[in-house]
Amino acid sequence: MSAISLEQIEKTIDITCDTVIRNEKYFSDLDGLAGDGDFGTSLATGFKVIKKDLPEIDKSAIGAMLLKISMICSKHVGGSSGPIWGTGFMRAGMVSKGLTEVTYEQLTDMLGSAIEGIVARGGAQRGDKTLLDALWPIHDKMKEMDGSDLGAVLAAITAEADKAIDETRTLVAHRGRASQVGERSADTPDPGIVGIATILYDWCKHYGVDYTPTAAELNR
Amino acid sequence: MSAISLEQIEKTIDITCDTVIRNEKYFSDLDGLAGDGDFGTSLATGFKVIKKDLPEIDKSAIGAMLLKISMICSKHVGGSSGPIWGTGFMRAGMVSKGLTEVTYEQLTDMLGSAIEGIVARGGAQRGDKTLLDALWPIHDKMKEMDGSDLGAVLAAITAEADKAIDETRTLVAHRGRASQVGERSADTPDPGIVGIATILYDWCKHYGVDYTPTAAELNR
Amino acid sequence: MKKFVNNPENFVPEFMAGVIAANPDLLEAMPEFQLIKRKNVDASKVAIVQGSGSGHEPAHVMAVGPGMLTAACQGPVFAAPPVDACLETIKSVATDAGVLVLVNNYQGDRMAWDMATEMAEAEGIKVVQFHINDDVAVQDSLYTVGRRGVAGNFFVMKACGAAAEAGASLDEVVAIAEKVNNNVRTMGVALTSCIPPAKGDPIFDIGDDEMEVGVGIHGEPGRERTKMKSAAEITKILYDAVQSDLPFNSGDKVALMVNGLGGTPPAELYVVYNEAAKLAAETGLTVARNYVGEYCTAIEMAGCSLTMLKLDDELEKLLDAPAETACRIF
Amino acid sequence: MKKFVNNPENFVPEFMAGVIAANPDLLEAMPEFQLIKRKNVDASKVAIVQGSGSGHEPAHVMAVGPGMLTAACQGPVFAAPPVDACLETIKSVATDAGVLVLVNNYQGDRMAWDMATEMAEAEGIKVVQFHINDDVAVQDSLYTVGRRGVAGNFFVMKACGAAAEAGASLDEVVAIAEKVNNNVRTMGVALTSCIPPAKGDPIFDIGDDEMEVGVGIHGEPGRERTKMKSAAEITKILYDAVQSDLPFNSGDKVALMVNGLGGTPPAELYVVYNEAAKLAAETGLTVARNYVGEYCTAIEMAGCSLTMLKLDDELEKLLDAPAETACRIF
Ligand SMILES: Nc1ncnc2c1ncn2[C@@H]1O[C@H](COP(=O)(O)OP(=O)(O)O)[C@@H](O)[C@H]1O
Ligand SMILES: Nc1ncnc2c1ncn2[C@@H]1O[C@H](COP(=O)(O)OP(=O)(O)O)[C@@H](O)[C@H]1O
Ligand SMILES: [Mg+2]
Ligand SMILES: [Mg+2]
Ligand SMILES: [Mg+2]
Ligand SMILES: [Mg+2]
Repeated sequence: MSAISLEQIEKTIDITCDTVIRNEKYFSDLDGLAGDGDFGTSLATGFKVIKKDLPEIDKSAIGAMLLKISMICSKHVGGSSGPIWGTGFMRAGMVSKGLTEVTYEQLTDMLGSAIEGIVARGGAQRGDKTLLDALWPIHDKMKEMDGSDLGAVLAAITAEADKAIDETRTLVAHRGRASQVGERSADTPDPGIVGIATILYDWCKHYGVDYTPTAAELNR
Repeated sequence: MSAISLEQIEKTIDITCDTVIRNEKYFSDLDGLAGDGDFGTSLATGFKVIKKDLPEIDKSAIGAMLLKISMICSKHVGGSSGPIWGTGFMRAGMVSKGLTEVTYEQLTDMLGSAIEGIVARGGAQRGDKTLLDALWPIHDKMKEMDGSDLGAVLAAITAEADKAIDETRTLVAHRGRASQVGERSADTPDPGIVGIATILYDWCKHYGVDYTPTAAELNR
Repeated sequence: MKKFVNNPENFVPEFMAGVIAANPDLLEAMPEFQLIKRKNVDASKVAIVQGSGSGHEPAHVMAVGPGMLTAACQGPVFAAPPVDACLETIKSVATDAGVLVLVNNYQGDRMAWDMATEMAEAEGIKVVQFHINDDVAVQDSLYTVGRRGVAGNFFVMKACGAAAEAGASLDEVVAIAEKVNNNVRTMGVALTSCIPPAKGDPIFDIGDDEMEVGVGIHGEPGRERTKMKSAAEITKILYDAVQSDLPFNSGDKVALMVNGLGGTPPAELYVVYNEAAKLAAETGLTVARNYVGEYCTAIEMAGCSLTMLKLDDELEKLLDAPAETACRIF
Repeated sequence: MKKFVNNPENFVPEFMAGVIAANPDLLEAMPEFQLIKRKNVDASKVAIVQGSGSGHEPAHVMAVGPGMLTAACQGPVFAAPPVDACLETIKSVATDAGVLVLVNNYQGDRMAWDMATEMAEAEGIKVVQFHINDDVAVQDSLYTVGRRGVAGNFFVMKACGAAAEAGASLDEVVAIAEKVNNNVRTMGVALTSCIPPAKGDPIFDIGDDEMEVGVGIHGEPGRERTKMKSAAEITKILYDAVQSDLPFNSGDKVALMVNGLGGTPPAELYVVYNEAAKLAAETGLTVARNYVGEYCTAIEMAGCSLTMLKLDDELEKLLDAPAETACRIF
């Protein structure tokens, strides 16, 4: 089982930037169904800066790079997404402080720590219909697997995010702006979960991992 | 040729009240086409009070009665109609001061004086598309006739008012609120002229004078 | 029609009752004449009155108070008040120093105030009528009653109110009114129509991508109906019309007002102000005082007007003087 | 979408530039953080800051000035500002006496200010965060972040601003915030939706004869969607919800506010005030201070909210104190 290098992570972040930027309007439209329609714009604003700055920023270590990305989120991302994604990157960066490559276990811990940070920041619980409802099962699945086949891991966690879209669709949102529309948020997908799933599905495509999505939001 | 008594004038004013009150909405709708839609309401507000007060008010002379009616207009009629109708009744009242009956010539002078007052008050000229464009030809017609047959006079002046509706229809209003819409007032009838014509046509009906109107506004 | 209204017939008396309820120490009412006046009128000072159709709030009754109007009456929405209301307004505050009647230039208002002024004079009251006509949208013409009075009215009321409060004579206050009116110009634009409560539907139709440039405060059309444009372009149209009319020239000191017509929120008015301030700077004007908010509305019409007043030291001082009305923030 | 807007992306920076252009002596900007602060901050006094989504003008940057906020930052329309903007807002006015952060209770705002507050503390700044949650529309629940902060925010800012100006300590100012927040209640109603400039179409659909009772200032639904009612009936719904919640009882002295949500004109707000004042009298309340106008809007939404604050002598004096902000009449 090979380590994951800073370059791989950088490349994957760069792909993520493209995904977020390309889906700006779609993500905002999704947020408009029950939230306030700013999710796509908020996130894209930040990832445009990340995309632009990525070649230049401190890459002495994975942690340094992720902390810098966290700071970009703090500076450029409004709405709930700023603190959530900023906290996530910060916590992942703290786990990978000083490292230029990480093991699969460390990668899993980075996600675990990001999740912990987001929970501490926003107080979301299971079923509150937030992106954590995708991240939790992803983390569980990563812990379950041994990481010997990263492609298999990617396919498996993409499937978890994909499932989360439909499993939370009928729930009422309890966090963020969408929580303020009460029942109206039922029967709309959570844009944060769709965002995570879309990013992972794009990773699959990029890395040549076969995956056939089930949720309508990934089959467009 | 018989004189016209205070009672006849009182009765005719009472009929006029009914006409104005019944047409409140219609007159306002007409005013809404190019003006501000208040003509019917403004006038009806005043004539409701006139109708109510008429049995009680000072009827020592025609002039006294008309001055009282003028005062009701001043108190209860807003918009341009307050000053216009108030001035008209006041000037007619001044000509008939102290009289309990008037000759046809005096009646004609009462209208002439009312017209003069309205012109002095509002500065309207021929073709400005105001109710004066009905009152002027009515006054001319009254001077032309000798008044021996009041029914014939009524039919003749109703015809003048009727004609005035169509003759001014395509003009652009130059007075009152309708003047502020410029070209938009062309191709709408002037509500003041329609008001005068409607009142006279109702007099015809009430006094059994045969008259077949031509303007669409009288044929509803 | 979606409005906070009970019986539309009572809309005007009810909002006036609200103004009185909110200002019991400052104002009193004579409801039978739809009239609001200052408490404790000082007989030694010139009284300033106004009255016109409703729907332009804060004009007119919400502008009554120390340093502004002494009294005002309201007609029905968009219709001049009855003559008696005008007369009573003059009489209710007639002072030894005299009464100045400020009339926005509309036919109905002029006729009502002409009659009221004549009657008041007949009763021995010293009274002068003055016509405000700051709207540049429609050029004056032989056939109309002339330019309309719109948001520039605020500056006339404010300057005259301050002068009267300072003890100026009737002639002096009239001279101030003349000076302000000669130096103030306004043009407005509407994005939507408004709905007079008694009418229940819009005054005019306007497309989803259209605006009415030069609109009047009763929805009267102005210069042209055009396609919707950007804030910068719209502001330039208003600014150029206003600036070129007086004209306002490089080196002039001005007061600059962006007035909301009722349905446009504060942020948009500041977007327009931002553009207007840039244009004023380009012309070389010095904006010594500015005003952004609702001063003369057309019920809930979305839109705004831009007003400029050329200032000299006297006017600047008068605008600077304190005043107190129903419109306040704190 | 018919609005005074250039590029929707620049809507917020442009209206803020307008606020600065209109208040060059009072305010200064740090545009890179969408931040406006008072000039000449007094280091010996507690600084009070706020920052939230745009679209609620005059909240927040238009409430900066002596006696109110010391600084404020704006997020995009209806979205919390980025964490850095919040942090910079604290840092830009951090005084020896400390900084009070007033946060309207929304998840996004809370998270951003939590992070900013932690970072500021890490830099050695004395800072306290306080949550305003006056909206009675949606009952508190285990599953939400709690009641929303709406127009009651004005009273917290005003009272805290006056206390800070008078030299109160951070603890004392926080105590004032608590007292106001504990005694203030609000409920709103929307007649129409609003259109965020970047979105370009309405936030929600609402029928021509419907209203949303208990609406939030971002168009969030509240208690129920009902048929349109008369001004008296609507006011009673708002009043009863507010009055019964605290509750406000006979003999209480209150401040009463009718706040326009952006698209409702002044006259209608006074019609509502008139009804509210009658209801307050029926309950036996004494309205010691009143407020009618726009204090916390939802862009150009037609609608209003009713706020009541129970007063004691201390609060009444603080509300009475002078203040100066971008929002003014004269
Ligand atoms: N407290 C929270 N914890 C975790 N994720 C959250 C929380 N609140 C919202 N989210 C996620 O953020 C997304 C919305 O982001 P965004 O639109 O930027 O924020 P806002 O809800 O403030 O408008 C939601 O779809 C949800 O997945
Ligand atoms: N200056 C004037 N002289 C004579 N009649 C006029 C004048 N101005 C308006 N009118 C008449 O009054 C009618 C409108 O009355 P009304 O609606 O009460 O006034 P306003 O135009 O002020 O709304 C017009 O149809 C016209 O016939
Ligand atoms: Mg959102
Ligand atoms: Mg009319
Ligand atoms: Mg009228
Ligand atoms: Mg948001």
